[in-house]
Amino acid sequence: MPLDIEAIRADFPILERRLPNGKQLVYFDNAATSQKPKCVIDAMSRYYEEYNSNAHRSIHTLAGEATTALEYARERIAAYFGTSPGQLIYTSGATEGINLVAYAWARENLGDGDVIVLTEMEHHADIVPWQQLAIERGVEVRYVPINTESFTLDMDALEVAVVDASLVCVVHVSNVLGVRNPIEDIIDMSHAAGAKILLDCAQGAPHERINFDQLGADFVAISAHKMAGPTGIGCLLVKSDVMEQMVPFMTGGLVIKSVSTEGTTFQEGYAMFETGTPRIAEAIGWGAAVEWLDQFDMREVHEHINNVASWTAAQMREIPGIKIYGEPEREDSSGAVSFLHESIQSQDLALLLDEGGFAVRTGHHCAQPLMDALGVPSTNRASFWIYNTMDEAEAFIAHLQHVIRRFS
Amino acid sequence: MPLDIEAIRADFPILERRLPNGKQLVYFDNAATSQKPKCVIDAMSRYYEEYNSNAHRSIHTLAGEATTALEYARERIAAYFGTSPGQLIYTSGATEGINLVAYAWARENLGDGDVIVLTEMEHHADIVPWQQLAIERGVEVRYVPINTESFTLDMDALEVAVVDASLVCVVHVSNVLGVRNPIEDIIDMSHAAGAKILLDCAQGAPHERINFDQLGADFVAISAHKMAGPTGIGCLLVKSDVMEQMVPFMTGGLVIKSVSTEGTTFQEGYAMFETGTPRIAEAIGWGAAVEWLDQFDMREVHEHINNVASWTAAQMREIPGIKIYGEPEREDSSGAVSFLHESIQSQDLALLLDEGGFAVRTGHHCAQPLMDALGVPSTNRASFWIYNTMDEAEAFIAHLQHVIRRFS
Amino acid sequence: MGVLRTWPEHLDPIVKEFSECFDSMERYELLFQYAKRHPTPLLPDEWNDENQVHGCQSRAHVVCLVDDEGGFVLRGGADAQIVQGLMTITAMAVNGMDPSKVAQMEPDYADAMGVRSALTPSRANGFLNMFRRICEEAAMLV
Amino acid sequence: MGVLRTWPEHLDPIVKEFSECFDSMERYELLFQYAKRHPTPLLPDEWNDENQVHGCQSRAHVVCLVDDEGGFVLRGGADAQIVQGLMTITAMAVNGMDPSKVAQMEPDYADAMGVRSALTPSRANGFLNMFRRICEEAAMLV
Ligand SMILES: Cc1ncc(COP(=O)(O)O)c(C=O)c1O
Ligand SMILES: Cc1ncc(COP(=O)(O)O)c(C=O)c1O
Repeated sequence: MPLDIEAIRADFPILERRLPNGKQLVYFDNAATSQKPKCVIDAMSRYYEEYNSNAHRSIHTLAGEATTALEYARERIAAYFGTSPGQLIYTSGATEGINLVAYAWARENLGDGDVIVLTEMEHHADIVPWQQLAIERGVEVRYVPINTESFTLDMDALEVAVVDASLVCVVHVSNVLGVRNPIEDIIDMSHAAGAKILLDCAQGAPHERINFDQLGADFVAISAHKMAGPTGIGCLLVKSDVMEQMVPFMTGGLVIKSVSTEGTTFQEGYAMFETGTPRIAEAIGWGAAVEWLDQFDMREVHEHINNVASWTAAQMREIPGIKIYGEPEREDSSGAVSFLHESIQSQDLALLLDEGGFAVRTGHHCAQPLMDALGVPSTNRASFWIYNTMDEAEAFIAHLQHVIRRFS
Repeated sequence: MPLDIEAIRADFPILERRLPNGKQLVYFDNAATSQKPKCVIDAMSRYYEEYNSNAHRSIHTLAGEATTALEYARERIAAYFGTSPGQLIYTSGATEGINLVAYAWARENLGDGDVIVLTEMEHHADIVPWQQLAIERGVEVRYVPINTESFTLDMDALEVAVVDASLVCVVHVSNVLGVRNPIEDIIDMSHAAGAKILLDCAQGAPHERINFDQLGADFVAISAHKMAGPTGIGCLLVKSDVMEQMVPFMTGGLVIKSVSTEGTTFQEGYAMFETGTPRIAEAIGWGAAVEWLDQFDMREVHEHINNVASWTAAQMREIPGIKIYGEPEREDSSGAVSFLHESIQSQDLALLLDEGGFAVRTGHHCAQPLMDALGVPSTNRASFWIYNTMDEAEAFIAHLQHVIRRFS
Repeated sequence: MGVLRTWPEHLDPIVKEFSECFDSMERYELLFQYAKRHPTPLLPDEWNDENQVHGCQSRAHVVCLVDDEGGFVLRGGADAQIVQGLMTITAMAVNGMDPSKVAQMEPDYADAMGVRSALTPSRANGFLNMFRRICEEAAMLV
Repeated sequence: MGVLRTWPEHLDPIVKEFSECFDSMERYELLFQYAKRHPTPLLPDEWNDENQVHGCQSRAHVVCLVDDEGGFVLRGGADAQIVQGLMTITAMAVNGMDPSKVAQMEPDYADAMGVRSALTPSRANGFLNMFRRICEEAAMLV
């Protein structure tokens, strides 16, 4: 059964939105954050209106309902990612997930002489924590270059770089290029070299089903807000043997078994890493989001997004003066189309597109080393998701052509 | 104009709630988390339904609206706490706020020979991070005892303890005892000793107006969810000269000015400490919460809560076998009534109260050192807030008497 | 009380007694009474860390063993009367049983008694944690 | 265009020209045209870090000085044409003014032109950051 995009759109109240200038919103900034279906928004409101209560702490009815909903969400989310609830540590997003690896695992297990391998296409979230660790602990950080013709990782260079590495950190899908890296091979190569591997799946999780247990990566960082979930929550998935190597990071209530003035004994497993009042509404909202996503075959979703993105990219390549960074037409590309016009500066272009109702992202996309590699300070980026349509793409191309005619 | 409690109650949809057994909910677990007025729930839904977009990053209309709402929330919240937006660092709650002080300030500025002064009535959130620091950096942690007759801090002992301290960490209002500590004096004493002072205002902020600039504390940690705001957000307020002594903690997008493979230059001020996609909906929700609270005179709110709590405590003291931990009748007590019955174990009592619709908290309240000082493993705690009424308190006392008659 | 019931027949009168209670308050009252009648209570020196059931807000301890005839014996103690009452009834159910059968029991009698909903794990009061521990220990005694 | 206007009279025709545009696209077109007519453009070696306006997504630079007659001079350059167009109009407004008056200007002409709403600081395109920087530098030149 093919996806019924109109039915899907009907789940998203915001897609009805008209901008102050009267233009219908066309939301092509999905790699920055996705929109949320009504069921997700309602699940959170319902929590606050019917059973809001601090979880895990009290034994009254409301606390029971909140705790049950919270645990159910954990189970749903972990199952969605093909793993068990014990492997999932809630964070505020992918960024905090990566920082958690840096603080709770790497600071304890790496030091002078250890090598961390990154790639030039990492998001700042997967660069800066490692640079900080390098300063503090003397680890060496190595960058695998990209091939600026194919916009893919230089896999030969990666193969060399991982040989003596202790940790390999790779983005699953580039937020700028839409390129999907061959993570399965990279996991194998890293493990063969005896290195742990962290995947930044902030962009991958909204586009394909991640089966954590099958994949075999040691750490996977994910943000809810890019996959129909709310802001303020995400998770780090951790293999159980690796979780045992982790030490407490942020501490306080819940992470402890007992506290006295003499000292503290900690919980085991994920519970050691989730302190303070849980992100209750957020977890419930994310749980509703994966439940919503679960009704679809993500391969069909990917195909739909890829179709819209490929068509758009192909049209853009016909427009003189437009250069595309990435290969959105590749079958495994994820629906991000980064581009520049030779004479209309990216920020001007973004404002002119916005006048037509088209929301695209402009800037360095928190990937300055990649921008340096591409030799540009910024790009415009249209990024598509499940609810975007070919009609929207056509309207976009028409408006883009109009803008270029008028302003270049 | 006295508070119109019925009008206030009408703002909270959950207060209409009936439990599965048909009983009307009476929510006395406010120190764990408060309920949320409709305007807060709606502000978040409206964000997701009308202008959800990643803030600070794009320049399209929705991103502009989201960023404006986010910045407006920061201004409102900072103003509510009597300070400027630059002094406010968003965190996921008070716990993360205190951890931020431990990681970004204390780890950089304290070491062997430094003394951190805590009190026996701290919440685990204000104990465990310091015990961890003691293990890692060799600082000494000192506990100021409480007087178990008056349930107040031993101020003489505190005066001695702070003399050679580098940091003093004190809970503003105890979550177990409802006792308000003389924070103004403690700030003066700490500063006179040359120590920095951190206040854990998780419980204080819902009960009195905090004027950060006037107060003069160096750090103040607050959770939104205990003061009508959503889960998943809170803040750390930091004096500007102290903020300059802080180093980056969690890093990634937004906290940086620029990143290259050579290294990173960071933002200045609060922006150095807020990485990753912001808690956008949460900030907007909290902003709506302080706006809602701002219509009241918090002294009147305090008086109302104190009246209900005092009356309840006074009634309970008349019930044979009940012992109260704290002095809820004191004018500055905050509406938490901790108690135990001599023969009905606390968890049994909580379940029996729940049968009547009364939600109270049971356990060690994440304050085991305080429990040790009180010589009990746990207490029952009824905690009141702005929407609780004398009628609810009367019904509670009646049900408590009934339970005790039937089960002791 | 459909076909899928795992509790032994001799528990039926107790299950009936509970299910006929007027409301939860009455059921709690009954549990308080059962709490005093544990057939194989914990010995004083068995209130130790090793026997403690984790994840309970109240303190609960269990000791599982097999008697001379190969029958299961559950000794238990809890400071909360409601948990202790459930332990009593659980002991009444499983004492003398074959450990392999105990390992496969479900807490369905608590549902039938009408008390389970008040005792979900999220209510943190430990009945289910206790029950799970008993099944695990029984499995090891097979 | 009420009484509270801080821009000099000689800017009125430009304000009028913009306010009479059919829509924002037309206003942007006009800004692109003004971008090419900066009266006192930035010198090539002034495109340096020191002169950069922070908080802009585009690169924008300003140099503020006082000429021999004590009149304010704004040299500016931006890679984005919309920002550059606004710089041009700002320079047309302030060049020759007394620095003390420049320090007190408001970006009200942008409102009157009908472009401000598209250029709030949250849109991160730097017009207001640029404007604030100019006022600050003018204050220092008084
Ligand atoms: C006194 C006190 N400090 C800190 C906290 C921790 O707050 P949160 O769980 O919101 O981080 C609490 C909440 O339980 C508290 O009562
Ligand atoms: C590839 C990648 N990694 C990490 C992040 C950071 O995610 P978050 O801001 O949700 O923590 C993003 C989001 O912008 C991203 O695209």
